[in-house]
Amino acid sequence: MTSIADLPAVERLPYDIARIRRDFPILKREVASGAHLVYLDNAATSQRPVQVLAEITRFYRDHNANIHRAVHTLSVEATELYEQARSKVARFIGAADPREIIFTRNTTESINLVAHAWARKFLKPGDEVVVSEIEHHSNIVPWQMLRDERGITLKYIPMLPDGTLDLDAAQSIITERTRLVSITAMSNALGTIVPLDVITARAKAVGALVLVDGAQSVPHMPVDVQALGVDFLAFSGHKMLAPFGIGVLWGRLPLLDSMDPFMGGGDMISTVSMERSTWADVPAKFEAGTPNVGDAVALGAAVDYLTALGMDEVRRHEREITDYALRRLADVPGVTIFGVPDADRRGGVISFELEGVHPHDIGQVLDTRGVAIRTGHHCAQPVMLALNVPATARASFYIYNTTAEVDALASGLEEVARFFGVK
Amino acid sequence: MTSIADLPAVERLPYDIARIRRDFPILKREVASGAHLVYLDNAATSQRPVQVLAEITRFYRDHNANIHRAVHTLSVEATELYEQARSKVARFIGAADPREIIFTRNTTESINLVAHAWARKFLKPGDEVVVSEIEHHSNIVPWQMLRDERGITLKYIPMLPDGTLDLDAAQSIITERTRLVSITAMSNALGTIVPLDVITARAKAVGALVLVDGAQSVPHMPVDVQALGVDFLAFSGHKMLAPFGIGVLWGRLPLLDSMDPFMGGGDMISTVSMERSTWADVPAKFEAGTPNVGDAVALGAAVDYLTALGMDEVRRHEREITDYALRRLADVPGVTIFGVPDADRRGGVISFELEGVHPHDIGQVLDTRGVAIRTGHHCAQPVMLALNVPATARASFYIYNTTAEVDALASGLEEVARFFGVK
Amino acid sequence: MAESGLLEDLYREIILDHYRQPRNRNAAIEPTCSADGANPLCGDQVRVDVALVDGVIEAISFSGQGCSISQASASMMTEYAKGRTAAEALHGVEAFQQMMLTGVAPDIEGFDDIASLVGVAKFAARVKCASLGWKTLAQALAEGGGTVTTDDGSR
Amino acid sequence: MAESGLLEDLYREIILDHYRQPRNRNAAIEPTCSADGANPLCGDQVRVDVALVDGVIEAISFSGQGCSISQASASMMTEYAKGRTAAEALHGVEAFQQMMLTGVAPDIEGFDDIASLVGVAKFAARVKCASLGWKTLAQALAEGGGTVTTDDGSR
Ligand SMILES: Cc1ncc(COP(=O)(O)O)c(C=O)c1O
Ligand SMILES: Cc1ncc(COP(=O)(O)O)c(C=O)c1O
Repeated sequence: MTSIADLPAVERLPYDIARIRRDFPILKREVASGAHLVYLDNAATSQRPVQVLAEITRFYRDHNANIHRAVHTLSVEATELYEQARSKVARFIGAADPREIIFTRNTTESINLVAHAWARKFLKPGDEVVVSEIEHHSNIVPWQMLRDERGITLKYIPMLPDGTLDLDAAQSIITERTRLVSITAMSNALGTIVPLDVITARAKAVGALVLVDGAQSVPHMPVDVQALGVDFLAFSGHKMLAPFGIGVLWGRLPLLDSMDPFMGGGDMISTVSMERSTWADVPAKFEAGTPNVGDAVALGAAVDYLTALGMDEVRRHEREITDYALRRLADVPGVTIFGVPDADRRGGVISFELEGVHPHDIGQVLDTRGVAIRTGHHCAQPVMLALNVPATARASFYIYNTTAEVDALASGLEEVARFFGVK
Repeated sequence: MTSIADLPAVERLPYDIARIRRDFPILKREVASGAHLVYLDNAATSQRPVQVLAEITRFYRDHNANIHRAVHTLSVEATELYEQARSKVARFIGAADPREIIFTRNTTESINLVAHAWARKFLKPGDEVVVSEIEHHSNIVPWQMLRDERGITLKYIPMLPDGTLDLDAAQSIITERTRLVSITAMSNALGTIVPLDVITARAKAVGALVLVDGAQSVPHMPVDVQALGVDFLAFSGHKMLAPFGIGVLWGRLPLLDSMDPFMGGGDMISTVSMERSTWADVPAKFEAGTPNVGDAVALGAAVDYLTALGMDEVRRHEREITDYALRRLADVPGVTIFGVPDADRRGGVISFELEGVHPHDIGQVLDTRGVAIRTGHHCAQPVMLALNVPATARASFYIYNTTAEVDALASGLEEVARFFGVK
Repeated sequence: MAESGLLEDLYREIILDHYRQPRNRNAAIEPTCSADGANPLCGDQVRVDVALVDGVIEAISFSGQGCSISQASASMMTEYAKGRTAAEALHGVEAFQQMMLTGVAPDIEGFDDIASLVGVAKFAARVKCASLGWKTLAQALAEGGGTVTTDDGSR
Repeated sequence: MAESGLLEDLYREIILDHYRQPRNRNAAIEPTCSADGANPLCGDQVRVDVALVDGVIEAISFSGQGCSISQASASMMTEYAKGRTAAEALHGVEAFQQMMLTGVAPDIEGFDDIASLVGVAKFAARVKCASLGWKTLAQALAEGGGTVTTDDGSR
């Protein structure tokens, strides 16, 4: 295992948006109408830079082999690359030890892993798990399934009308019976940044663990698990320049050690006999079967790319774009923006409606102008229910987006209004 | 969803080994010693042809987006490519309906999915699951975990000294209490091809379901699920020219419909409220969270590649290589080959020992000659126990291997014997 | 503008007309059978009420919310169905689905407005929207009514 | 041959000599402490028995099976440990691990044969084999003995 200290340092690059955009050839694409792509669906998935794509090809063309301590050259190289990627991810989120990084498919699997390997082992009927009303379905459904199977109680911190959490209510909802608070760092539907410090302080005061759904925070802002003082962090590679199919669960080492495995199979065992098996140490214990070596290595490259930009700069850039977009969209007649109107308290995600036009139609018309946004419930139906809308339109930004693209969105919305005869 | 009938036909190509090898640039690699790579670790993972690598890059560079019915162009394209890959896989294994194809990470996850979503729902204490002594750990450990959690009984069809299954014993081990027979189509440790027809006939006679671990059969021989008459089939993309990180569970549609979900999260739901959720239809019900779209699309390309060669030709080629290797290695003094000495009854996998030399040392010396084999227990410790060896050396073949490479292995083994002073 | 052609292909004027002024929407009728339809990922919802007398659709009403395509298509569906026998109406449902599949407007009586939806066939994601009202009608006419969804789980 | 250099770097003659004629293997001693070590993925197994008298390793024996590197290294370990104090022996374990990490042979007394294992450091997969006997010795000397494994779960 490559130690974090042995990793090569990543050289910091200036935040040059023109250079960044050149790394993403898909941004030069045209859609059917001939319009240029304006990709504003980054909360769903990011685009991938050539550096990451080159890493995938390089891995398969030069080093591809299964890992697991084989003796031949390719396998030794593949193993080294895989473990180096683990260390890069550990460094990226400030983990103390690379063994705290479990490679999964995505955020969803990371959360399900905790629901199975930790919660099903340690929780008893009557124990409480607390989530919030603004969670992604991935941080609701696994706990509902656990509730229905094991009789735990599932509670929600409510959302206020402005899309933030009711922190006063949180104080009384998190009780001595709470064993886990599983909470998003940033809402993918509204962009709300959750004050993790407040939630974590209360959780720690009652002795509960904290799982952070970092699907929208790790790609977009500096995250340091030790500074956060939480216990688990889940996130997805595909939202942070890496390929689909690779995600991460970070957990504190003693905690991971105390857990049972999730899936059984090759590589997660120490010994197997027909009668019984014993488990490997973490992280292998949680990585049953052949892992996604290629995409893990590519995640390492993605993390290097972001590190070179600097996550503080990534956040600064997105805050600027968001601030601009909040003001620009508010000027479009008929547009209502959901959530806090303050770029300091939200990430680069803007959900909105246009009076008299269904989100699906907004998205369709924008698409003919090359502007890619998402419409629907964004896997956050409780938020839609609370806002009393069937769906919203959502624009979301990343490192390569520009204010010119925000303008394209805004003028597109003006065209939508005209087209549908909105007065 | 692309229907199977709408897929473009794949043109059959002649089996031209020189052309095939050109598609795998890694085969031209050298190892540290300067020797050319002779890749004989295909049972662990295959190499990937340029066609598959190009498909990955093309997907990310031209069509990358998250799927799930979004309205913008990229997402529509990505969704189509993903569903087309599902249909290609369905056609490849003779499935009746693309909805019967669930994308997973690998064989291991596919089997765990059945152990959770089917077995934990339908099996009661005292019900029996039958596996065999020659299974990969991936088809043992999930059932041991189920046994320890739910009190089912786990039984093994024993292995005979020649590495085949004791089919007489199977008749009495599979009983009226047997609910599932989970069996490999081909042993990755010994190459034994299991007579699935015999096992399936007995299972059906007692009303048990049959799960086939096809990790070593689907890549290497024609497989038709309807002709087999089984209920589930699990396999991994990475052993059949596709990237890591994508696997398949095939199941009969009514059976999949009857099952509970495995993991909870986005995209596997129909509706979510804070109180309760309802599930999407298959296959979405079993694909929680953002799927590995890129690698699924690449699996489609891999399946096209194999289809163009023809799986009958793939099997013919491997049978020839295996037949040659069985005879060639038997001539090397000190070599003992495990398993049936008959290429008609085994796949392209040869486990052996060299008297007086530990497998690890065999692998090491061969590696300096560029010959990549695997040494160890091959995730089949019960087989090692039955053979009474701590480990074996294993050479395994695929579409690009040649008899010249078998010669390189054989002369490498002669060098090993000389080096360690084996008389 | 380059994109206008494409857009107007999808959103023909007659469609926007049905969207802005839906026919038979929330009509006061005395239904003999009904069904609900939903397109969960889009949020489209449609309810269809039918007054079936001696096998003839004497009156029909739809209600619900959703995108222009789903609402306009439901509106057109009610105009088509009204006054026809159940068998004729089901034949229309069939013809509509066929049009979505093939992208070719059928040359049948009563499909003049409806044929304007042919452009939807080019937009995979919208076919479900357009089909919702029609599928719900078929469900209402089928024994027992009930709920349909155009979400076939295939993403 | 091109590859010979590399191979002989790993398998120095002295290593093969210890492999073929292991020292202190299955020696008949009366142990005061013992430990078992295993390298599960390789199948290597080593047992170390130590007769510790007044802090000095009076006698030592190893048994087990495994690859040439693991067995030769265990053999050399016993030669090194015999006659030394427990503290000195643990110092040797430390020095050995350091050699595996850095790929540099330490210039300390008693390491002449052992230094031949320095080439192993270049072969990540073999470091665990070479370390097994040494880790097992340390475990035997630690209070209680027990079982060690060189499989740290990191693949
Ligand atoms: C027969 C068999 N079953 C299961 C597996 C597990 O496959 P994976 O590691 O891709 O999950 C393998 C791969 O080694 C295998 O050979
Ligand atoms: C906040 C949040 N949590 C969880 C997820 C689920 O991520 P994935 O689909 O990669 O598992 C997402 C992605 O949409 C998200 O935005």
